Amino acid sequence: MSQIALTIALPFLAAFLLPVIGRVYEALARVLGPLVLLYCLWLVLQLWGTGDGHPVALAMGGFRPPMGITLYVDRLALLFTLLVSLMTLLLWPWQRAADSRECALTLLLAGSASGLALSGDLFNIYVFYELVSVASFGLVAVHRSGAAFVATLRYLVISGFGTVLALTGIALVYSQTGTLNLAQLAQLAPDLLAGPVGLAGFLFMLLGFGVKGELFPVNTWVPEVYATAPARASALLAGLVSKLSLLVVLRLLVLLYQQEQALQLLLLLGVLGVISGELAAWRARDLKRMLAFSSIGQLGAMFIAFSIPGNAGLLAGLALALHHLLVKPALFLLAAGWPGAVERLRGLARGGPLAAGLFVLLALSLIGVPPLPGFWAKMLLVVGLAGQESGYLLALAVVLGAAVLEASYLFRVVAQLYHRDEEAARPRPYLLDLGSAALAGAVLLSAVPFISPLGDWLAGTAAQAGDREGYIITVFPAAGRPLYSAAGGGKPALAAAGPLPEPKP
Amino acid sequence: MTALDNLLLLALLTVLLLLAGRRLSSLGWYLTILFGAQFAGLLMMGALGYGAPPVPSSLHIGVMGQVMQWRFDALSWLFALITVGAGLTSSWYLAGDWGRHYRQRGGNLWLLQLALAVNVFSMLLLLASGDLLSLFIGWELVSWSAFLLMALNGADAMRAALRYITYAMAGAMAMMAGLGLVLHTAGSLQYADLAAAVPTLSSPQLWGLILLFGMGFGVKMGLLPLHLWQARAYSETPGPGASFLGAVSTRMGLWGLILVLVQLVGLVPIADLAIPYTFLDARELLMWVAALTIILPTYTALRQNDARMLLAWHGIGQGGYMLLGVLMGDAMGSAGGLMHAFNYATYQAPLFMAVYAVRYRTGTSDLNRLGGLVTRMPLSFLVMLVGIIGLAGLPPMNGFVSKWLIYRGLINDGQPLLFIAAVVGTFGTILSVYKLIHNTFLGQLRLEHVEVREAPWSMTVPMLLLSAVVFVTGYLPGLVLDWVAAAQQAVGLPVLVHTLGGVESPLGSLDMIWVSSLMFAGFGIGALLFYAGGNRSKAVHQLDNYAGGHFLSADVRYQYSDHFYAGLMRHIGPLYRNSFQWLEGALGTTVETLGAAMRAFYRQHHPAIYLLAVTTAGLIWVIL
Amino acid sequence: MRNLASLLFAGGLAFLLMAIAALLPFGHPPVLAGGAILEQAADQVGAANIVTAVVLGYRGLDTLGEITILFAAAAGLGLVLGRRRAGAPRDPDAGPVLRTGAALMFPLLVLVGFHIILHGHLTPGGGFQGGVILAAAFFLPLLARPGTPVDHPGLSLVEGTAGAVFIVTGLVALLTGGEFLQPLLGTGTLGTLFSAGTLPILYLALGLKVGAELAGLLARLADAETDT
Amino acid sequence: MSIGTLALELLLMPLVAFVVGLAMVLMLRRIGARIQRRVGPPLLQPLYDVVKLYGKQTQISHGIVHDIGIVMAVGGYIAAETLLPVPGMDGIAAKGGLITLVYVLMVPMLGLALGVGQCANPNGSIGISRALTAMLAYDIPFVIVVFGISWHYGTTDLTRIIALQQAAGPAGWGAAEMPLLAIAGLIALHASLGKQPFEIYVAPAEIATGPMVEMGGKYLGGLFVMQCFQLYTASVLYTTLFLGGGENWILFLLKIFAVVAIPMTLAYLFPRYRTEDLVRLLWKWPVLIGLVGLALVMR
Amino acid sequence: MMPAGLPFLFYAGAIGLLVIGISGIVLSRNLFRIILALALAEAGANLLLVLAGWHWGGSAPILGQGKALETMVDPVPQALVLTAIVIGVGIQALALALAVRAYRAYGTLDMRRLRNRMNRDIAAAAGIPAESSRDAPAGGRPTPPVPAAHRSGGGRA
Repeated sequence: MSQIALTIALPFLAAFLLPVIGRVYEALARVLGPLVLLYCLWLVLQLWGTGDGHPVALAMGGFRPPMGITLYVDRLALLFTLLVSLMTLLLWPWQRAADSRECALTLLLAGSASGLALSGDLFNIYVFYELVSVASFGLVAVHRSGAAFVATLRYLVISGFGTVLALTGIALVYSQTGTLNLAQLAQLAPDLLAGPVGLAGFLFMLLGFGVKGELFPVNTWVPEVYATAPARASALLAGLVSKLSLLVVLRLLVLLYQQEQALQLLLLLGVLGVISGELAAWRARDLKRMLAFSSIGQLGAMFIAFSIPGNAGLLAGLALALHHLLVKPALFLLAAGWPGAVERLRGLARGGPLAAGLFVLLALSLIGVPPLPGFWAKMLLVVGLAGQESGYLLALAVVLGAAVLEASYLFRVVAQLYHRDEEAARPRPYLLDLGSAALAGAVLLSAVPFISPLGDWLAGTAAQAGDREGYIITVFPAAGRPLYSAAGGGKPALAAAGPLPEPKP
Repeated sequence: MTALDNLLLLALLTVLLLLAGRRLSSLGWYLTILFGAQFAGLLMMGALGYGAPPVPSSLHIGVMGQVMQWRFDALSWLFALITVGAGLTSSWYLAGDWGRHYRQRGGNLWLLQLALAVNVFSMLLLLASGDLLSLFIGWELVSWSAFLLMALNGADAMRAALRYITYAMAGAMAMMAGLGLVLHTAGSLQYADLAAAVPTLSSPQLWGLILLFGMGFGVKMGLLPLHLWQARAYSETPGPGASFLGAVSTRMGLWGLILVLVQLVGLVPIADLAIPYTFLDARELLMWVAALTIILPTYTALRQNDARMLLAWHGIGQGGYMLLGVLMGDAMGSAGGLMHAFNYATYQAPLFMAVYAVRYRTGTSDLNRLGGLVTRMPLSFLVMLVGIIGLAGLPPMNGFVSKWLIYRGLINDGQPLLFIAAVVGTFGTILSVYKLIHNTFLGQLRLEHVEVREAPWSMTVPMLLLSAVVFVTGYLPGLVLDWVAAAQQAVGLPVLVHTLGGVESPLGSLDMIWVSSLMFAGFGIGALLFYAGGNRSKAVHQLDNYAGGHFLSADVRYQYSDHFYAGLMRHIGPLYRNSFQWLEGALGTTVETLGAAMRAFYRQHHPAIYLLAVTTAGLIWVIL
Repeated sequence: MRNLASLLFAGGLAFLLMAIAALLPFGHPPVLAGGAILEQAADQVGAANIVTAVVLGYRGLDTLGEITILFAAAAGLGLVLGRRRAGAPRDPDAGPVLRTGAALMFPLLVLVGFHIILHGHLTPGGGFQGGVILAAAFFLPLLARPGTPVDHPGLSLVEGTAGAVFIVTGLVALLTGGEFLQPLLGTGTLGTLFSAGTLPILYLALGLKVGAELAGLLARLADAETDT
Repeated sequence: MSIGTLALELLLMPLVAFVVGLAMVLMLRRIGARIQRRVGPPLLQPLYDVVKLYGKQTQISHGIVHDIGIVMAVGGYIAAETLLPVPGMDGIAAKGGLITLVYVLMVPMLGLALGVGQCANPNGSIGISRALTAMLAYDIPFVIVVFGISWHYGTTDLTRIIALQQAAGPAGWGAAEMPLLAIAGLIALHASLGKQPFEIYVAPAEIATGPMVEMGGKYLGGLFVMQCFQLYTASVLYTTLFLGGGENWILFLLKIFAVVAIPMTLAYLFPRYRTEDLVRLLWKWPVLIGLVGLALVMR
Repeated sequence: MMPAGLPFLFYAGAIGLLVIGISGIVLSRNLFRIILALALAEAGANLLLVLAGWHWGGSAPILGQGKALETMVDPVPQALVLTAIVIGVGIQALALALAVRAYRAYGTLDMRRLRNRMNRDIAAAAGIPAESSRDAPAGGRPTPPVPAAHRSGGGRA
């Protein structure tokens, strides 16, 4: 199981060596990235097969948990590592494979995303998160147009702001607890992090780590970046990276902040995200920004889901996230070959029937039309929300209203695509993007008959991810016993957090 | 394999055949035959008579901790009969010349046929649903396949369909919230569990249930504030599609309302929900909604100048009768409501077909551009005549019987205002259907229509067939009332005691056999009187008119069609305020404005200030 | 108006942060992980400078991430700035004082840089600090003679290999049955140069990489500055 | 009841209606003449008129629908008469009832509309549009009355309504128990006859714009017969609903003639209403009175 | 023994830096200043992180100099800050590069102008007619004559 670290290390190694190899064997450099990702994919699949489904904690560098960095491998983390390899492979920038820097950045994104999925250490999460940021800055600016630079800059400033906030939050948490290990933090949280300090830390970390997750209000970069970035980069960001940000928030919530105020905060921001995103999307006049705004709305729904206490919310959020992860990239890829403005999509279905059909399929699933998977995800959310108190009911109304708006604007696009009265526009040829999108569509369709087992499996995953005790016991296997910090030489850590030796002036 | 499995498989097979057989030359006839087979299958299932247990499907799917299952009871069967019948006649209608013509004008006939088959399949699936989850899935399938049918016909149709889909989504989402509510309160989505949980519901929960499901199904039905999409969407659907949708699609909403409000929740708990500060309870509120749904769309129809729009608006209005009848909850009223659903389908479909036959021959359905076609298209005229008599609810057609039951129910129930509303709706219907038939078939034949011929047999036969059904079930309403009674029994309503000719009751009986027979006897005597004197008249040209003080000459054709009810309109014209249009527009504008505001938020040249504000506000909240 | 609101918010933020800070156990830090590390670092890692032990040992993965970020920044910078146009004008060389000074300082800076890198596990300092000095050493001539072409391929070779060495060292540990990034070669004698196992090697790789990376960044930015 | 007697009744009832209707037409003409200080027509004039009209040669132009319209107009009334119980003869009244009767009475209207519509004369169509508008106007107060009656007697069966009234004696007549509804019903029924002052749609004085514009010969004869039936039907219906029906033929005839004659005498005094005025009038007073009456009934 | 206000002062320094940086980000319109303000705010956050491990009378965590383990400060925040600083450097370098390119593309560092130009470019790329702005002539009216002094995109860069 410790080989899972390879999914971080190997892409990094490949990225480092890519410029060097590129000078010697150009052909090798072109395929190195995909090969490495393929290997990672194979590795994860193999680990999946050999693992018994129980979570495993890995001590990086061989140092025991509270001191060293822990990687926590449960089903969810493994799933995300798998998805990282898979998605980066699918969204590999083939057209621009000649540019070793872009390939290197994509590899770095893959490695750091895996790290983000696996990490069990607060600061380590921060580091990988920043790495994802920096790699994505480069990737979204590759078109080298003025608009792309400005959009990336706006993204960078927001992201930098978020970095500062996250760092402040981590500083607060560390000042309060003296540890960064999530499991240990989980043990200490009920005592130390329930107060204003802890909550302030949560607020800062949420805003900081929410930037990639398109959390309101740290999402103002989204529309311009997706409008100017290459489709594959947009797809990666909207599809994959945003979900990793969600994963971080999920871990924080489950392990550190299972309290009402934190959940309410998340609920509020999620609702605002849904409202603002969907309304803005309704007004959007070009397809890419429409997709970007709708992505904000959908991620808002996931934050709402996570704000539901208990495993029902986790399950709903995960289902929504996985569905979005499949659908949104495909939509961005489809949009890549089309002209931007919605009015100019007129009659495209005749030139590219497959693309138009795929768009309809994906849109239907996104809206939540049964029996497509999107429906079941939305259903889980509705079921989760309906069982809650008044604020959640409001959120339910918002989510459902948003679906109406979604249907309205997505099908405005469909109406343009199938417009028959004038001469048809033709899409650019873009077989590769279309193929990837078609693959997503096929996966979506083939998931329909297996919804029931998929749902059960996902419920198990969510239950595992939501199992705080399990996390602690996995990292500190002294089953059920209070944690012994090495510092105290057998003294309980909880006590160590109490009165300390009188400081000497 | 139960009978239901066979039926659903057959419907699925129809869809698959269409998918596969795009290149088949006479696909339309195959489709018709397959619909015929479905119809036959349905009739064989007809053992679902009074008191028979539901026919289950052997298909069960467990998902998300819920078991989805399918079954047919007598109510489903009745609606399925309407569905498949409408599908059968519609596909027959398009199988021959109409389809060829449609394809020549650039329409995608295959897609239309596919859409029909998909619609029928999804409706059967919906009607067969055995729990709320399969109900919702079926419902969404029906909604979206209807969208497919509506969106086929070019840009206007697409615009109307988009409007539809926005409404339909709103309804579906309301229903989804309803599902959440049910799952939360009853713990399961099974019908039985919901029915069992109803007595334990608090009154806000019950209100929520009624309003959410009412809105969900009401959208499809075109219940009042949610009706705006319907007329335009239906009238833009290609011919047979329009007759199919007009006949049955809207009725799925009625079926859903019957299922949830009557069968599962029950009318008694609904009637116990008083609205504070009024005399009304929830049931009466719904009844008033139904009554308004009768009146306003009917009188909107009166103003339409396109035959398709006129019929489509009537479709909305007639739905109000059905709901009104069912909500009465007594034997007569509910039987009337259920029977009206059947009757309505039998005359609305041929009416649309007749209009499309006229369109097929003349190229227009604008009521100001037609006239005098009775001499050219007598069969279509006959069909329309039978249809409008049915639609107006006059004897001897079947529409009268169901309306009579509804009126009777309202009198028994002691609802004078609702009764008046219902009758006022009928008068509006009479006025507007006369305008329809007058402007289309009566009056002066336009110069450009002199060469028009009767529609081809492939179109007239299904029309005539349906007209015959209208007449026969009007003459022998007991045939339909048998099915209706079984459906009443299936949903737990009091069962109407009926005879072959109608109803026998001390409250007032109706025997259509006698009434119709005597009417025809009367006509016979009238004809005898009329023709007995021998024919001492000579035929002159139609335009050889008596002119009075006005100048009327044969070379200037002059058909009185526009602003047909000028005197009435001078009186009620100011009442047409388009309030609902305004409401819809206002809602749209609000969303636009909010959307613009949100765009502005995302277009900030420097968004960090919001971040700062949120951070500070969040900290305040955290500390306090 | 906007500025006023911003200032008000900022003031509020400062006040609230102070309020939060007042709740922190200042001066009595709950050293949970840190305490454990202080006690066991000498045995487990063998580096006298415990911060180095943390940077390269306990939190090696962070450090890997960190140099990768620098690498990513450099790659992103390269992508953004693009290649320099051939024949773009360059600034003229600086005066003789600066040129001579740069030539004098260069070996000194390199020496100091390597010293700081190699003694990172013993005394304050380390790969980052030394790497920055190395970068300064290479940047100085560039300031003096802007016309000198920068050897970007060479820099990227150093970058790549140094990064690869760091990872491969970690992978060797993984392949020999340990965990990723586990220190090898024993701890040695505390306080001597050849102690703390692979730590000095890692620090050397780190220093070279940081140096090359920063030098490359600066050179590229300097290039961009003149290329108008 | 044997089939034979029933068949006889069904034959006799329209016949009686026709004869009485003719007499009513005569009476109306006489009243009109008296008010206008004329002598008025002789006794058999209406019959002469019918025979004359049927015997005339006419131009026939407008196809079979034109004919069918007249047939439907006359035939509908013939059928309606069998639904109206008269002393000694119930016909099929028990199988139809009040609501059915009201709707059967719309069939002649529809037939007339079809026949006139087909004649391709726009003036005729204008007349029909006015006639249908008028129908909408007078039928709204009338259905209020219908509801009140049905609610009060708990049935729509006319024979039972008559039986209930006769059992209670004159004090139990509908007019005594529901005076407001009786007034409203009288106005509505009167308006339905298309006589002064509601004759705008018939427009007898300026025949150029009205349903009759293309009617001559036996078409007009048919309409004349229809008018006889119409007068008879309205008066009998009103008598049945409010005046206890006919205890015997003498009283019955007295009542129905009174129902036509008294309001007609008053109505001759009023000028003619335009269509929209007619609508306004009928939607205001009779509806108001009817609703108040209804409220009293349902109290 | 500890002056009561002293920790307050420490924190005031860190938080002050942080808030000054954030205010700078919010208030400036010039891109370069925003990037500098970002660096400042990061410094504040780093200082806050370092303060987390500090205690009275602490010494540097370097063994072999005869200091007791108990007096040594927590080494972890120091390592963290080292990492955070390097991360900040990387981000700033990238930001500067982007700013250079943006300036070269649009000739300004003013955030508002940059935003406007970017939106116009995005709209043009998508094929949407430029959305109405204060700068564009309304409707089809001819543009009023603009004095030469104002025409050349003037104002501050």
